[in-house]
Amino acid sequence: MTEWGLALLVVWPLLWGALTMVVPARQVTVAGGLAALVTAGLGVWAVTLSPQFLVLGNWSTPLGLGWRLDGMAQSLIGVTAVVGGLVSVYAWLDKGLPPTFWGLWLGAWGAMNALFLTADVFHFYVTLELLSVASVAMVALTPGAGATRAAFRYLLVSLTGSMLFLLGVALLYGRYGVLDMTLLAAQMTPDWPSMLAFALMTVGLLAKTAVFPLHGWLPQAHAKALTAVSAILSALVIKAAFYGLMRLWLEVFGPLATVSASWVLGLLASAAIFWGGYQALKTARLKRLVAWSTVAQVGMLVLALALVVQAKAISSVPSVHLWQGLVWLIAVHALAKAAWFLAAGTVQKRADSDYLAQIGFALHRSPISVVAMALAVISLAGLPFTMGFLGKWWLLSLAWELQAWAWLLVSLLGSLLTMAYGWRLLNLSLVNRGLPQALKPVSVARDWVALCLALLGVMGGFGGHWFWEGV
Amino acid sequence: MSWVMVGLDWLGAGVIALGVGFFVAGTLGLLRFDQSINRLHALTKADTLGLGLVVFGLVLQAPGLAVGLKLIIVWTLGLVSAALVSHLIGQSLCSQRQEEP
Amino acid sequence: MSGLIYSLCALGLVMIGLYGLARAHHGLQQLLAINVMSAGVFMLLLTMAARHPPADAVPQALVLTGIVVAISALALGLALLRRLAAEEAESHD
Amino acid sequence: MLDAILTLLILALAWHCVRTTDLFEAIVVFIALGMLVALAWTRLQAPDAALAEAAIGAGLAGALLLASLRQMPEMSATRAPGAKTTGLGWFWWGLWGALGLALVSGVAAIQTTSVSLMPQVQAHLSDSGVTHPVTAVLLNFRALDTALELAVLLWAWMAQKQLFVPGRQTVYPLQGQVLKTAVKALLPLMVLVAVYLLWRGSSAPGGAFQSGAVLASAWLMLWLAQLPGLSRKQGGMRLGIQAGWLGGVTVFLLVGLLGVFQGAGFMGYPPDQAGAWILLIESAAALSIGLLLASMVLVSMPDFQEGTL
Repeated sequence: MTEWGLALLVVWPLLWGALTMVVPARQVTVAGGLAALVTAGLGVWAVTLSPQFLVLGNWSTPLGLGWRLDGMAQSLIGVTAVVGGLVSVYAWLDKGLPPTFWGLWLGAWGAMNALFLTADVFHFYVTLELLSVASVAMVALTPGAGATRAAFRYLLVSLTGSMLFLLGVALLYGRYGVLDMTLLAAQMTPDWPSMLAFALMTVGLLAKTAVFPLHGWLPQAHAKALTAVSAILSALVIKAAFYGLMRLWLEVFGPLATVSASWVLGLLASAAIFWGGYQALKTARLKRLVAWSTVAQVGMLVLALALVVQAKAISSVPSVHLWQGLVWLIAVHALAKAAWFLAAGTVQKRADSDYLAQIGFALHRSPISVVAMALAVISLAGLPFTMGFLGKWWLLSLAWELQAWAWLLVSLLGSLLTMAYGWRLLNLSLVNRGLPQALKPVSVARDWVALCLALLGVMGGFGGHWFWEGV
Repeated sequence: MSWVMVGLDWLGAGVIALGVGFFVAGTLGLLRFDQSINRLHALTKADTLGLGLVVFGLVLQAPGLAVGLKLIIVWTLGLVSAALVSHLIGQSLCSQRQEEP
Repeated sequence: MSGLIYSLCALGLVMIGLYGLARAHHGLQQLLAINVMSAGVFMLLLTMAARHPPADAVPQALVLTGIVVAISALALGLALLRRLAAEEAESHD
Repeated sequence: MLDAILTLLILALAWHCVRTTDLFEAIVVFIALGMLVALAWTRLQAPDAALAEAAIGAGLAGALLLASLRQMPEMSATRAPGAKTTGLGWFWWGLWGALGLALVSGVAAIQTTSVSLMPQVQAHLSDSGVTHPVTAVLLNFRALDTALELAVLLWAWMAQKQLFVPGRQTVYPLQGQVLKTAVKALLPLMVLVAVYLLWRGSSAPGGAFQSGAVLASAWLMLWLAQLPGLSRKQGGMRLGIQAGWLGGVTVFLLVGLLGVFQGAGFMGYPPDQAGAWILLIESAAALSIGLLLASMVLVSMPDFQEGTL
């Protein structure tokens, strides 16, 4: 039963995604949408299973491909299911989406589920490539040369990252003769080839996660994409690469991830937080602002990873809730960013403009979306009674325990920056209403989807007790 | 190994060397000529002969009939594809020429 | 000994690819550079396979997979470039 | 000696390929590079990879690149004269050199390490349904790798269909019967070779990839000679082509699910049926790979119109 479910988690979206190529264009939305909802259901179901390890085809691990359903993988599958399901609803309501979207999105979803499950470094590369191909194609769904250029740049960065990752895989295979993550972790010794592989694979994934200074492709690609696509890319696809970083730093290369190595991550993260925040404060366009915010928030995730690595390396610190905290932050960002992008896209559609100077009136007329954006911002900034607050609290207390004052300061400043650029947007809706203008008709249901995501991001805070105490 | 075999081996080696010489000449032509038509000429003539000689030399050294026959099939296919490709290139050159003046 | 030569060759291809990627000015050059790099990475995997006879089948299978992935990505990149060229031609008209 | 010459040639060609500012020249050099790399791989006892690289990495990639080049604007590949140099040149060169040195020392350190999965592969080869180890790894031990890689190919094609812009250029039609006659004569032979490669894959170098590449070139020749082979105007042909695109992934994944049903695990086969299932999957995969690769090259042709596929 379990094996059926896990297999379907990957096979179902891929098969339906492939079939959308032959389904007549009028029925693609129905077929794709239903398939997406079933995938979401499967993902939520996977969270309830007990953790397990299974090897495909009944082989044993060094030879066969291992699938591992542990807490980390389950959480990511669950987050993807919830956010992906709601974004699919939004996409269903969006009549302007080209039918190809559904095939590409289902393919990306299947690839992500396989990526979260796999315990094999080469298979991770294959799933990452499938995900990149589908994501790049989704960016290119937007008509116009700008989006095509952004998609091409995304492809180049993505391919280079994959090649560096694969180079690391080759070194690992040459050194240890296995590709399974758990076996690699068991044998890992801090020698030169391993360190080199560690560095190469990290850089490859940093580029795909868009961590400063390898973030240049993200604002273009995420801002130019269609709204549902922006939400998928920012909320989920980035997290898949970050999940790879987590696996590498916390598991595969455990003995190599020292305190000094974590400093490198911390510095990059700080630069990302400030640079992303600064650009979000400066930009004149709506979706660009949200996209730059992703750069900053990815910085926050990497900072958290750096702290966790430190905590693991210094064994004297009581290291409870380490990966749980990271997963919690991922969930916070996925929910809030999807809500923010969907709400922003709805407003942009109503105003028929992406410039902040021209959307005041549309914001005024979209109260639900404004509430969604406001909730997303306060959750991202970590204000009390939200899911983000618990995440921020965990992060700050971890930094406090480690006496990492610099990182503590950076994460506090990051929250301030988040509120500052969030305020830019909310201020527009409260004060500067702009002149009345003709608005495009957009279904209110789309505002509600964004609000649902944002509310989940806030209400998740009340589930905190169960999460933090239960695991 | 009988002296016939040794003789055939040496003969084969000589023929292969001759074939390689033709290949070198053809390549030189490819590099030195300036017009596509001329280059094509050098390639098709010299390389076809070169390939034939190399294959012939290998057939002389072949350990059995099956290998020899396979080599001859390779040569035939090589001939056909070379003729076809050079014909196509020639045609496209011709149509370019008609276009230009 | 020959193994070492080919490892060096593989690394050389990777480095040349990286260099080409950095100095390329045209999308096509960038794609070519990435493909040179990927040929190097694949060759490295194959040298790892050929260290001891019989040649290890696992890296060889990985390379076959990698080749198909690489051509898919190349084809996608070229399609994007063609689309870009058409869109730019349209906006100039 | 031969290895050293080959290595130097490969590196020189690669260098020229990324250095030259003439895009056409770069592509031609890239194709030659692919051929030499394939040669080097046969020296590394990897005939499967070498075959695939020669057919796909050099042949079909070359066709794609050359066909696409004709639709690019005449953009200069050189640095614009006014472009400023950042002054960080030495920094990047230093970084590049350091990375190169690091890689060389890292690889030299594991040059003689004797770790390998080959003993494992050989121990389980008899249960895999085939006798060629590479095919056993691809289609049995690491089957999901291969299935997802077919998915990458399919999704890349999905994207290209979406991105398709009809060709604007007219290309002079080929005159005369030479091509048609030759294609008619060669086609059965190519199909035979494809089938042979597929069949051979279970016991010797060969298999779905190489077979698919041959099929792709057969389809392309059909199209070039304007023989009725890929025309979508007939309904049956259209369905067949669509089924061919999807066939590789769907058959593979469905057989994988069947494995759960039979108790052999997801993406597994009962040992006594493995050979038959693998042959089925490989046939579907070869058709899929052939059709997808051929379609990718076709849409990149400068005179390609949507209706003709």
